Amino acid sequence: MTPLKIRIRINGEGMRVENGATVAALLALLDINAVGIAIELNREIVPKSQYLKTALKDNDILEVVRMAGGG
Amino acid sequence: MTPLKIRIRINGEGMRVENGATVAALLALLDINAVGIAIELNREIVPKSQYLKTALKDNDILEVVRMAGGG
Amino acid sequence: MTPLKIRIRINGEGMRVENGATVAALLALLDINAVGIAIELNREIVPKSQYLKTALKDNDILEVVRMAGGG
Amino acid sequence: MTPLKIRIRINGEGMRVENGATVAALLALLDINAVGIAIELNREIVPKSQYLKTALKDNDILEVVRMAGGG
Amino acid sequence: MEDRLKIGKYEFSSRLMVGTGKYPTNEIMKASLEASGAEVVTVAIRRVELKKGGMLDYVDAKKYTILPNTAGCYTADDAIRTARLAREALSTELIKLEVIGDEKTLFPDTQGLLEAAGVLVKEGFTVLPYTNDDPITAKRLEDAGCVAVMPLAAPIGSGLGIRNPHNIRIIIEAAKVPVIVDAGVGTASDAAIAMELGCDGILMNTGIALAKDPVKMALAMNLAVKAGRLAYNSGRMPKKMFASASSPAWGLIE
Amino acid sequence: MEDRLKIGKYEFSSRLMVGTGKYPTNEIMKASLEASGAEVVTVAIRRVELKKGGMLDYVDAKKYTILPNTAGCYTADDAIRTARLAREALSTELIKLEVIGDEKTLFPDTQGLLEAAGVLVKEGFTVLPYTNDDPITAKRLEDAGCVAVMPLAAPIGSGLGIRNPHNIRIIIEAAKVPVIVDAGVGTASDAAIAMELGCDGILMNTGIALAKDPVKMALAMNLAVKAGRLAYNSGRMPKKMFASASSPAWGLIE
Amino acid sequence: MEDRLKIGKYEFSSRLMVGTGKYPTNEIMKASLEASGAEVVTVAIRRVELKKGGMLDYVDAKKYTILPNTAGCYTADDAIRTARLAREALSTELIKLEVIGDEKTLFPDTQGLLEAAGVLVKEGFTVLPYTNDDPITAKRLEDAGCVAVMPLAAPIGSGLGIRNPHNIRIIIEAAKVPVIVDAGVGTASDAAIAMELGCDGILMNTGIALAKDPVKMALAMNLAVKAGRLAYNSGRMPKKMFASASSPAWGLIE
Amino acid sequence: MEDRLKIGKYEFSSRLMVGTGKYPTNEIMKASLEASGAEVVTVAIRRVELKKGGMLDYVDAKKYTILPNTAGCYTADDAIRTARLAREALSTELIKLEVIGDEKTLFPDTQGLLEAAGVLVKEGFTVLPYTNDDPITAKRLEDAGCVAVMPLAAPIGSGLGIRNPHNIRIIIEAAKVPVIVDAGVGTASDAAIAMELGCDGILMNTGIALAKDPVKMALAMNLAVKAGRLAYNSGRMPKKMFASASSPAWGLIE
Repeated sequence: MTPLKIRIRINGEGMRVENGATVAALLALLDINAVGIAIELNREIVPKSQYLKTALKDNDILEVVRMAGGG
Repeated sequence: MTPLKIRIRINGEGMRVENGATVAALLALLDINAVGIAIELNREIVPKSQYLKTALKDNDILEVVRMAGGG
Repeated sequence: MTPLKIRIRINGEGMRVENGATVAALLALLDINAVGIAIELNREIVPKSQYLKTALKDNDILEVVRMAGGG
Repeated sequence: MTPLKIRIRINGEGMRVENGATVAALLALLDINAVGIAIELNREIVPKSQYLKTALKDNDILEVVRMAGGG
Repeated sequence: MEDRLKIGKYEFSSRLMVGTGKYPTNEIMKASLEASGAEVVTVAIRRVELKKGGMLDYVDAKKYTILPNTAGCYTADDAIRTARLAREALSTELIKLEVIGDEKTLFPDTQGLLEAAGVLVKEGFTVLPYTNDDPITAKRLEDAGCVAVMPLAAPIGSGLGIRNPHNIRIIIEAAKVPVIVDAGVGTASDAAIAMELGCDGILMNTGIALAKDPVKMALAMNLAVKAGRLAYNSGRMPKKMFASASSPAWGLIE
Repeated sequence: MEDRLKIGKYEFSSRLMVGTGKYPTNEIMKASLEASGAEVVTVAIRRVELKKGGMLDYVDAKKYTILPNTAGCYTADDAIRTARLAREALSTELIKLEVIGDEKTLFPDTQGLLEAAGVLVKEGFTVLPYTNDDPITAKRLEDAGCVAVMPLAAPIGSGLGIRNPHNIRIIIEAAKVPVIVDAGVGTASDAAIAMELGCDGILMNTGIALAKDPVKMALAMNLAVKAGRLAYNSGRMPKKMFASASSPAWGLIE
Repeated sequence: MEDRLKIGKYEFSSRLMVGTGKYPTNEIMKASLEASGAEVVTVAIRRVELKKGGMLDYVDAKKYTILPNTAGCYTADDAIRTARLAREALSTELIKLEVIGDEKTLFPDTQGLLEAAGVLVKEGFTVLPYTNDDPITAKRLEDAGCVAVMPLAAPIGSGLGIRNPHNIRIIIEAAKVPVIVDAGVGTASDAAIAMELGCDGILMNTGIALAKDPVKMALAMNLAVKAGRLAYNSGRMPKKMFASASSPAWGLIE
Repeated sequence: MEDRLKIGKYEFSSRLMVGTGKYPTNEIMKASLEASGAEVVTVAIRRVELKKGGMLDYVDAKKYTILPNTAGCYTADDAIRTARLAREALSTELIKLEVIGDEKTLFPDTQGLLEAAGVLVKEGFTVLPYTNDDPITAKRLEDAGCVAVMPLAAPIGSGLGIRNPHNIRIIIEAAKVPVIVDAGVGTASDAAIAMELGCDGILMNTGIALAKDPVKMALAMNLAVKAGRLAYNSGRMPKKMFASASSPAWGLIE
């Protein structure tokens, strides 16, 4: 039986999302604007064109980054 | 008997001029523009207003200076 | 009438001594060893040979110095 | 048939020596004192104890070094 | 003015690049960038904070060439990963490559740096490596395909100025790519000295951001970089042990 | 900009004063003065040459404040005499007072200098004395009524930059009149360093005139003086022995 | 005196190590070694010349600890091979490891150096690596098992003194093994400065060998190393911006 | 050793002179003088305190040449008076002449100094004047009959070392009497640098007395002065921008 929720880690924090939720859905959920960000899913970069197509699986690890002040 | 010519030194060089010649006459003779110069006559400055009135005497020593490039 | 005591200043401090006391007597009084010192009496140096012969007068000013640590 | 002479290189220079000559014999031939030297035979160091036992072969390459002034 | 800075396929009028960290406020940062005259602006790559807004709006990506860095990376792997994320996030193949060796000095780990530079150049990045002032490493980075080398003047954030002008000069003489002094510039004269040595440009952050008046210091740096470059190009007078009069020796009164 | 230089009753926007000696040509001099942004220009006083024309036309007395000097004078008397001639010739009570002690160093004879300064101040001159970097002499000159003190950075024409920043700093701390570094500035960073120490201005000649490209160097000096002043006013970051990251320590990927 | 230098299992009274190259004659070298007070003497490893005698007799192996170097090696492999030959020739496991990066600077190739150090330490060598003044590399060398680190003061044979005291100081603070400054010391004060920074010793060659009078300079270096070490141990007075009288403020005549 | 210091009619083996102020205890002072190797020892002249014993016993007048100073005098008159008292008290015509200009810097008042020097020389004193690093003043002092000139390295008690080696060098080149650096030497390398510049000797006090371990520092200074002098006499190697191998270029394995 497929679980309703899966566990993922995003930027070091644990989270539960709908099974089968896409990257795009996750961003929407977290209110993260896709402009200017990059996403690593299990150490592989997910191109922006794949956000809608990439479904999350249990234990996925994501890094979502953007620029910050720095020198 | 008054001599016709007197001996003066100007800027280190000896010269003979008419007896009774004024500073103004000397400048004219030497084609020196009075603008921007200063004249010392026997170590005393001659103001510009006195050029016409100051007669030279035998053995007078003059320094005539103007500005030059310098730092 | 000659006073019994006179007032002197030594090294900035006021003092009373016998009228006619010599420099030598003063040193003895103050227990100052004459070796290695120099004495100015009213701005004039008193040679060591004159300590016994130099009598103090009222209002005399003395400086008695010796060496001290310095660089 | 075994050749009488073989070709070796020592310190960059070509040389012919008796076939079967030992390292020790070579040093003697070149008048090189074994004290303070080290020998590489075909990139392997030959311990001093092996000088008498190590026979040279055709095309052997030797480096014989010692200390020199340096900083 | 024709004395432009060429880095890889890029070309700039300004020889000053500035960072975006440590400013008292984003408004002061924005005004400082403006005053500095910089065309290249460095940024770090960090996790999106799940709540607050970023500084993105304060750095106008249309106005500036954004140069992301890999600050905070202590291994070649982390630096490579960060560079790839930066490329994806900012749509630029430019990367200021940092592989840090030590928390106290923030000096580069040159081995890791060379390794990461090799990988990233092969992946098509335009690599500007933050390195130490070792001429051998600088040459190896150039040989690895970096478009510039960026030796440090002094530790990041130290403001000590060029600690070893001799090495920087040796790097410049040997380099065929631009040499950009990165890190350690604390005041305007430090910048002028770097440019007079023959550096092609300077990258700085703390020197501006931590001045009491960052905007004023940004302008000072802007002018100092230009002054130093002009002085370098104008061919300074030779130094002399003794004096030489600037007023004439002739014509003195007697 | 309100950060103006006040010397006696005079006031200037530019903190750079330049000399007019040793330029390759008068045209280059003119262009260099222009590029320098200077408002005060120094000149020497020399005998009229009974033949050739002077440089007068090249220095526009309407544009610049002319500051005659007493260069070449080795005694207080000669300097005083030259100052009086300068006043008469140029209708200015401004005088850059030099009493030279020695041909090799062109260092001032501070005794003669103090003597001449005292006399000239009493005669109503506005005296700007060229002095060495001795704080005691600087103070005496101020006490004598000089409107500024002008310590040397290094020997005239040497281009060695500030040999003793420590003394210059002590002079600045004690002075109630402007401190103008005079002589020895060789390149732009020298000028920036002087201004960052807190000098009120710089007077130079050879550093510009003997550069390979004087006009370009004049512009470099113009910018460097401004950069140094701005840096001084902006309050530089503190120096640190070790590093301090300019990119955030938080938000690193793992 | 108990302030001895410990390097691995070795222990020395003298903190000065000297090279044996470039002396005018072998006799002068011998006298210079004597005057220097050195206990450790470096030598190169070179091919036996098939004719002339060597300098072996001039360096008394009973008197000095011989430290062979791998000078002239541009790869880790060559350095390793030379180290092995040195061990065989001189019956010592001591090796001054040099892997040179570049002919012009003779700066080390730190990658090759780290590689060779790792191999040689495993083979039982007591490795003293000649390195640059990069604190990260110094730490890696220590971690690799080197018994000391030997950062350069300046290029070999340049005589420029410590170009970057700041980095040397950082290396010293972080090191748990002795730090020996190697290369670039040109005169006695350079040596004193190095020791006052806290270096454990100094290795030099050209500074002595190319002085006009090498024996006298050897003695100068001997004394300077001791002076610098004593000064370091004695805890110097704090620096002050202003004066502080050494004679009493009291007891002045009036 | 023949390299002796000649000052007027005096001659010394040691080139280090030391003061006697500011030591933690008289015993430490005594041991420090011993360790320094000094033959000349400076003392101040102060009022006899009507109670406590002096330090006289600690400075053995048979062992040392006592050089009294006029420290604390702010006018020529006070200095002259103090010199006369010193002569009377200590039976010496030697005087270290100080006329102080300012409490904060303790820099000399060179006008007062020249005046006092003139008077004292005429009275038969052997005058060693404490002066600033102005070459003109140094020459005037020599012309006035001083047997040596003693320019300061830095403010008395500051420990900053030679602030302006350029001026000290100019003084040395022009002087026909010994040049003794007086004041400002803080550590051993400062002393070595002064001697390498060509100074004939050094006078110091605070550098030793305020070290944590004065006796050790006194020995350091003793050795450093010797090291610097030897280095000066031995003719240092020329400085080079690039490297020059100390090991042979020939004989490398292949």
